[in-house]
Amino acid sequence: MKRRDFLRSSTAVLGSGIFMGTSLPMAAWAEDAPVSGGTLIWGHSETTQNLDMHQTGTASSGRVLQNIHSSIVTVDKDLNVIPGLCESFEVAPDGLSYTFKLRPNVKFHNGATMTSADVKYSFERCKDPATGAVNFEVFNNVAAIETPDDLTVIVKMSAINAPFLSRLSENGAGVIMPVDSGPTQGTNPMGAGPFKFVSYEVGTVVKMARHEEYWDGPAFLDAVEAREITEPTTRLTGLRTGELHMINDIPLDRVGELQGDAAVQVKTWFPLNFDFINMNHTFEPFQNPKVRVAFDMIIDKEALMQGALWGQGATTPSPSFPTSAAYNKDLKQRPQDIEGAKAMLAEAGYPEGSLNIVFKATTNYPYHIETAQILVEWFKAAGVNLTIEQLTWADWLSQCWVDKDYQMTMMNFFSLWESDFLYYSVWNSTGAFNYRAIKDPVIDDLTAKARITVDDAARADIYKQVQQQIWAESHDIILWFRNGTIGAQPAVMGLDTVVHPNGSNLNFHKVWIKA
Amino acid sequence: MKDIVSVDHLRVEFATDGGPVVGVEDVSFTIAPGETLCVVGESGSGKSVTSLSLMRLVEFGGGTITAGRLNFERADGTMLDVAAAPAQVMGAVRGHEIGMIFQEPMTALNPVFTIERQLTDGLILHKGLTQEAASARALELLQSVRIPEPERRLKQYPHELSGGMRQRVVIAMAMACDPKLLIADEPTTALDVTIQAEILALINRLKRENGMAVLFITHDMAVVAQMADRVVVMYRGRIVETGTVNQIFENPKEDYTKALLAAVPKLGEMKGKPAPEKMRLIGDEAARAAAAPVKARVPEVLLQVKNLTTRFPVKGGILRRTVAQVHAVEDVSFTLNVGETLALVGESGCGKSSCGRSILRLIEPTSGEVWIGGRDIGALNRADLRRARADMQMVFQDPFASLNPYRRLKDQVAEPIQNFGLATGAALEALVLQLFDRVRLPRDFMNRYPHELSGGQRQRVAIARALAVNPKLIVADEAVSALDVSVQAQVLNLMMELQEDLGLSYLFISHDMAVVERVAHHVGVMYLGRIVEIGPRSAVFDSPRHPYTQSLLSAVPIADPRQRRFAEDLAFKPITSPIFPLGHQPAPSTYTEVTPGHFVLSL
Amino acid sequence: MKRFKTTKGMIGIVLLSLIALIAIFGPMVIPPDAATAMDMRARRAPPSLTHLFGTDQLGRDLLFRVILGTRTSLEIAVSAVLMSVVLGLPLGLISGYFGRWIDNVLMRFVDTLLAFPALLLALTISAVLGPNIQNTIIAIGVAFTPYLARIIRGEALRVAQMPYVEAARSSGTTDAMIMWRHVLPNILPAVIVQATISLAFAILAEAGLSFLGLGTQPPAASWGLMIQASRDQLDIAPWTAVVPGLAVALTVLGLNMFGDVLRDILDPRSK
Amino acid sequence: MTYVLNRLLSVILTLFMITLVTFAVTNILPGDVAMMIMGTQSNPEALAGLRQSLGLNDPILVQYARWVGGLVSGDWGNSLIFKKPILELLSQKIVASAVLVVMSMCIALALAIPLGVWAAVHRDKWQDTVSSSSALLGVSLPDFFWGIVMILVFARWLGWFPSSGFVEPSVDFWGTLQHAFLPALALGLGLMAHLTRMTRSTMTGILSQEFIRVARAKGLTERTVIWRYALANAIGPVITIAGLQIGYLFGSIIVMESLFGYTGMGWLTYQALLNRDLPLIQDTVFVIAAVVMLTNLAVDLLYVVIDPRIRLG
Repeated sequence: MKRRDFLRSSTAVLGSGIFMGTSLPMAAWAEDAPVSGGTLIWGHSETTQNLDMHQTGTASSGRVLQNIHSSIVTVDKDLNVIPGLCESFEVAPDGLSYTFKLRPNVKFHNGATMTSADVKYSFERCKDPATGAVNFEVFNNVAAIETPDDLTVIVKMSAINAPFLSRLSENGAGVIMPVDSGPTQGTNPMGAGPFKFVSYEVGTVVKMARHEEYWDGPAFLDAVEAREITEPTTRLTGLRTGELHMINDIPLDRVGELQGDAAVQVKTWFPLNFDFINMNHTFEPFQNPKVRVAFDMIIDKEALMQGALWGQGATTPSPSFPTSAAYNKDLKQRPQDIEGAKAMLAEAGYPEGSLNIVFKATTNYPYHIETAQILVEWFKAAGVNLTIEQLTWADWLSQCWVDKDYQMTMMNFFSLWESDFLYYSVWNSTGAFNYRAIKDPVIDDLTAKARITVDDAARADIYKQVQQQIWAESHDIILWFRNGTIGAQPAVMGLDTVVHPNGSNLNFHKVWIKA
Repeated sequence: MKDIVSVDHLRVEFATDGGPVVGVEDVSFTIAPGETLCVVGESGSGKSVTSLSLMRLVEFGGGTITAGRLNFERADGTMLDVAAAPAQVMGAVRGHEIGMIFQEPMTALNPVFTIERQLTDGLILHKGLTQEAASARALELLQSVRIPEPERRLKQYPHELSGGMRQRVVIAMAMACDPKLLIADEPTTALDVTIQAEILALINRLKRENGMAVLFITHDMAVVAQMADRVVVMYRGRIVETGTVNQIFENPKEDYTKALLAAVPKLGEMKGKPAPEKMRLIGDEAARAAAAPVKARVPEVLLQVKNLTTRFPVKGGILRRTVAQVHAVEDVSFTLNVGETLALVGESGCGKSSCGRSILRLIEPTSGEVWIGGRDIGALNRADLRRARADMQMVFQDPFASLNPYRRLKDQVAEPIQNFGLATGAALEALVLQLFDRVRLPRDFMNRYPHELSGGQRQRVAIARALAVNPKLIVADEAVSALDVSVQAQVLNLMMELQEDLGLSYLFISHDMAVVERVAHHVGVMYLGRIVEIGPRSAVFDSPRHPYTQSLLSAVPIADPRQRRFAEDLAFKPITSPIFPLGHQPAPSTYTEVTPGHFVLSL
Repeated sequence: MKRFKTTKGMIGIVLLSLIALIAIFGPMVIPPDAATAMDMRARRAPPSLTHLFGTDQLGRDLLFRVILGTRTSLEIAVSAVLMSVVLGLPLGLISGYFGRWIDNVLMRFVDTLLAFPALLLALTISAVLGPNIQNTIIAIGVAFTPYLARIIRGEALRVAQMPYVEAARSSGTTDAMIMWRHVLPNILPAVIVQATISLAFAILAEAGLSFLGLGTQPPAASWGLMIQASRDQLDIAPWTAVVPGLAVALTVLGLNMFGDVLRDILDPRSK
Repeated sequence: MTYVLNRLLSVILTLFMITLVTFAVTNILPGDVAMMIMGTQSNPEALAGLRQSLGLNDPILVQYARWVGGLVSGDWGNSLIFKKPILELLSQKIVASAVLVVMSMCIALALAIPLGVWAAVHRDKWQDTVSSSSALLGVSLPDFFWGIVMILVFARWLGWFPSSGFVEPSVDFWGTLQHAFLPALALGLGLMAHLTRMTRSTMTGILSQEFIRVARAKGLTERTVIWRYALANAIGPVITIAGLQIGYLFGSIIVMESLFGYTGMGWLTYQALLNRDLPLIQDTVFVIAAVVMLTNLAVDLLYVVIDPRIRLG
């Protein structure tokens, strides 16, 4: 259950993962021609919960179900929305209707051919609150879904919803299920993806077999077995003993060790998510920007990243996706200056030894605990007494996220969010994810202005200003982007195709095993 | 005739926390074939160590034979020095050529194996019999020890048999391979008197029929008198005196033997004496005064028990409802006068202890009245009862268990005084001091803990504790049963002396007829919860009327080798169960007065 | 045999005194902050002259951490066990002494606690009361209570049957006084032996709880927390487990040996 | 028979109390499953919707009544995170745990009995100390430590057993046993200490009894005396104590099953707890409590079979 990332959400612009590197035992593998056959045994780091793609919010389930379902639209490596199960899509000039032309002869796992009725069914099922779909609000503005013919779907909106397409490309909302398959999706998920669902033993294994009639050509692998092994040491052992072909989420402290091991290949990519330190703005000392800036100055981000992530990441002053236009390249993180911080704290009325802060960190992310421990030492040097409270994931969610009952904490989010969604929901005073209770009129104005700014370059500029403001006021302390990791046997091929552009999902369509 | 056993200067040491301790030293004796040698002594005399050495079982108790020879004539006529024999040879001798029976029939059999298995495994091992042949022989053995329904017994487990039957099985086991020597280590000590008589008779018969030699270990001079051909008297690990049974009993040479014999009450020796008499103690200052009879005072009723009935529920069923009742005390009535002793006698399970406890309301009687000094104890509420307890105290059987091991003696003696707020501080201290003097315990014992005292000393503490609140009545429940004879005599004398001085009344509960004859003014014989016969001691002992009293008296061994009673097989009527279904209404006890004051339960 | 027992007891006493000394004076003797100071160039360094017991994943010296952890671990274990004794003693004593329906009611209650997963209890306590040392003590103490209550009940039941209890009752001693003067002293040795065993389990229980975030909060050190932290690095840095593990093992061994001696000391019979 | 019914009644009573306590405790726990499903994507509106669709908004008493009513009528509800009928989940997982628990108990007994007997025979000698010290070592480090050591030694270095996972016994029983072995061994080591201690003290008591002397007096060899006569008597009490450890084992499997990816009741309970899947927590806790108590009952009955004294009493 550790390191659960919640990818579901919302958004739009999807960026391609930047592959940091693959350590390979053999240089020539890429030249081999793919062969068909074999069962890939994957040591999955998390437990698959609900098999219903609409109802599932966790990255863990999505990572598996991604192989069973196909989405109506998806993203390419440059994070452009591209057709998936549709051949083309078109947005009306008024932005109030979307027309999808479906691919002909797309076969579901049950042999049926996909029609517009299936699309209408899937969208409506997701929209219906009774379904309990986690992405239901994607369809909030959908007024009607029309199916003039078998291969045409027209979605009518009651109001403009610019990120609609981007959010459809998220795996939860855009997947197409056969008509009336809803009630059995939870036990027997069915879609038009490259692999058919075979069986699931709760907590043990999900078995999938190749879907021969996959619209994009059958996969190489006969089958994929996703064995659920949540304990990192155990998972690593399984890879080492050869019981597993592949594992995801190598513990960060072990990546270096595995990269030096000729018997396995290690793939890391960047970025998986970003981490930031949160200060509760309702907590009196943190209402003073000087205190927040001083706190930022106490932290040596690079050393912290080396310490907590074992170098498996890169520091950043901005949470925007590193290749996105909105990323403010002029911004630099404050260097560590403990004496300066002390002075600034004293100036703010908090002389040495007068600040006692509780830092709540969740055991769900062990590297958060390590981060906190390193922070304690620096803060001590700066005359701030930091004490750690470890919380289980459930407790963190209820205390920090929902009840805002904390002084200082840290969290991570996916890096791939569309800027509006990211900056509005996280930093706008009315944002849904503003669990720090930040109230900055500058940011409120900027994020509102961006929403009505049509020009992309101008919009990107506004977001750069938002980043500047976050940094200047030190509302949060943005730390770094963290890497994603995969380890595999040398015989596993096509690993560079396995990571979905969203950085979390794994797709085995083009993976093969060398004999 | 060649001796089958000759023990020569045996010395056994035990490794203890404080270094090696000598168990027995310089022990020599012989046993001739067909002879019964009794080794007699009080606790700690080394008699058991001697017998265990002969089997080399002493090693399992941490002992080592450090000197001496233990010659045993084997079946093939060769002499074996048991002290030096290798383990395998001992394995072949044990249970095969030497059989042994132990004291505790209740624990001597393995509770999870059938009787058959325990009887046959020795036969299979030593005689190489097949299972069938061994089973057949086992049946024969059970028949020879006269167990009723022997076929059924074979398939049973030990707990399904009574104590007497178990001891018969143990004897059968010991006899299985026709040993030339039978070692019996206190074989009847834990048994009721009638069963003891049966077992002693059985051993005598088997010895006669098989021509076995018997090494009989006991502390009971009366049993020695009944069983022995020759006697070895042991004291503190050494032999004091050896001789034929008649020599020992009629012409003892050593002082210790004389003292031992003097302390043993002989059944029938009080014939014609009107009042209890103190025990004879050799060489004791107090003993001289002891000759005087303990006279009762002017009759004045202290305790009156009317139709006392105590039943224990037997629970069962889903709702833990009472499904049956143990009729522990059934319609018992008697009176006890001031300054007198009433003895309740009977065998285990007859209800004598329950009767005593019911009177004190340590267990709640079902019905009946108990009047002490004009007060109905049964009608008192909790607080009043607690206050009334000052008048009635109890002395328990086991001096080891009746004192709290974690409290100083003076605190334990002082506790009743504190309970009733009779004295505090210096006055309390002085009172406790007096009590220690009264029971003739050295004053420096006050600060000691119970484990530092011997059994007799502890029982004195228990008596001091009972005396602390000046009670009128003391219920003495087997108060001297666990003590060695000489100590028993001292404690009995103390009790009688206190009675004389303080006018105490005793309800003396005992199974020992000889002791009762000595100390009681009146005797009640209990059987299945009822008093079957009650009256003045002389009347009950000299002319018993009830068949049960008669059989009980006939079973008591007499410490006189000239009055042997157990030559022939004996079979007494087994005691039936006192458990009755719910609602069972037994007939009231009605008595016939045969002579003035002597009542016999109407049959 | 005597000598053997005495030697064993002496070893136990020496071990425990040593551990107690470390617990009391250790934190004063070691340089301040030595146990939390990190050396990022020496992460997971094996034992060497600079770091006698090696370092952990953050380059902290394990010798200093294990010394600092001694006090925390013992504090937690001793307080938790004391708490379970304080709660379990009256429960078990009353249940065993009075028997009948009181016993029935109390033992059903204890059964309920026994069958109830300690983990759920710990999670609830940590979620509702917050993760800190006091609440860890409460969690462990409450979880241990039913076991202790059961053992005490058994002992009380045994002692309540003893003739000296009947003797006390027959001489007018009240139930409360009987329990205090006669039952309690006689069950105390068994309670103490059980408590010494429980101490070992309490030290380990803290390790389990730190997995859930309850227990000692880092960067403070406790043996349990250290063992817990070694979980993911056992194959590459075994010393991170061995060092605190050895500390627990020696304590348990010492307690066990001392337990026997203590029983003798308490028993007037052995004087 | 009445004895059995009696015990059964007290078991039912305790189970009822367990339902009360469990329900109370789980409802005190802050956070709920809706929050866990939504995670950091949750906002008040979405949470409210999900809670409604999960039926979390009913009054507490209604929920309790529905739960207990369901337990009795066989409708055990659905797991909110796995979206499966709980009864189905439980019936699968309980088999896995049963295999594990039985196996670890067997391993623990197989180690503890000889060690305990050895110590009892050589009481207060060096053998006794060796026995108790080695047993103590087992409890000086937590279960998970031994679990990881097992994985490293037997799976990684020796390669004798699979490092993790679980195979349905109905599919491959031998495979189930293989997968259960390492966690069972790790659990067994933890259990062993206590059982060794109890075996030692039970045997010490038995060896001092008269019938042992009688057996020796019959000329039986020491081996027969100890391993047949004495042990036959010790086995009942030792098994009873072992049975009482079932509760402790069900606590330990929570950690051990998660470590080995051996997905039984312990794992399921842990998932339920971490995800605040209240129906699943309540049902698993109830089942574990029931299993623990029924095993204790079964052990008592087994004791009756082993010990003839109780059989007819």
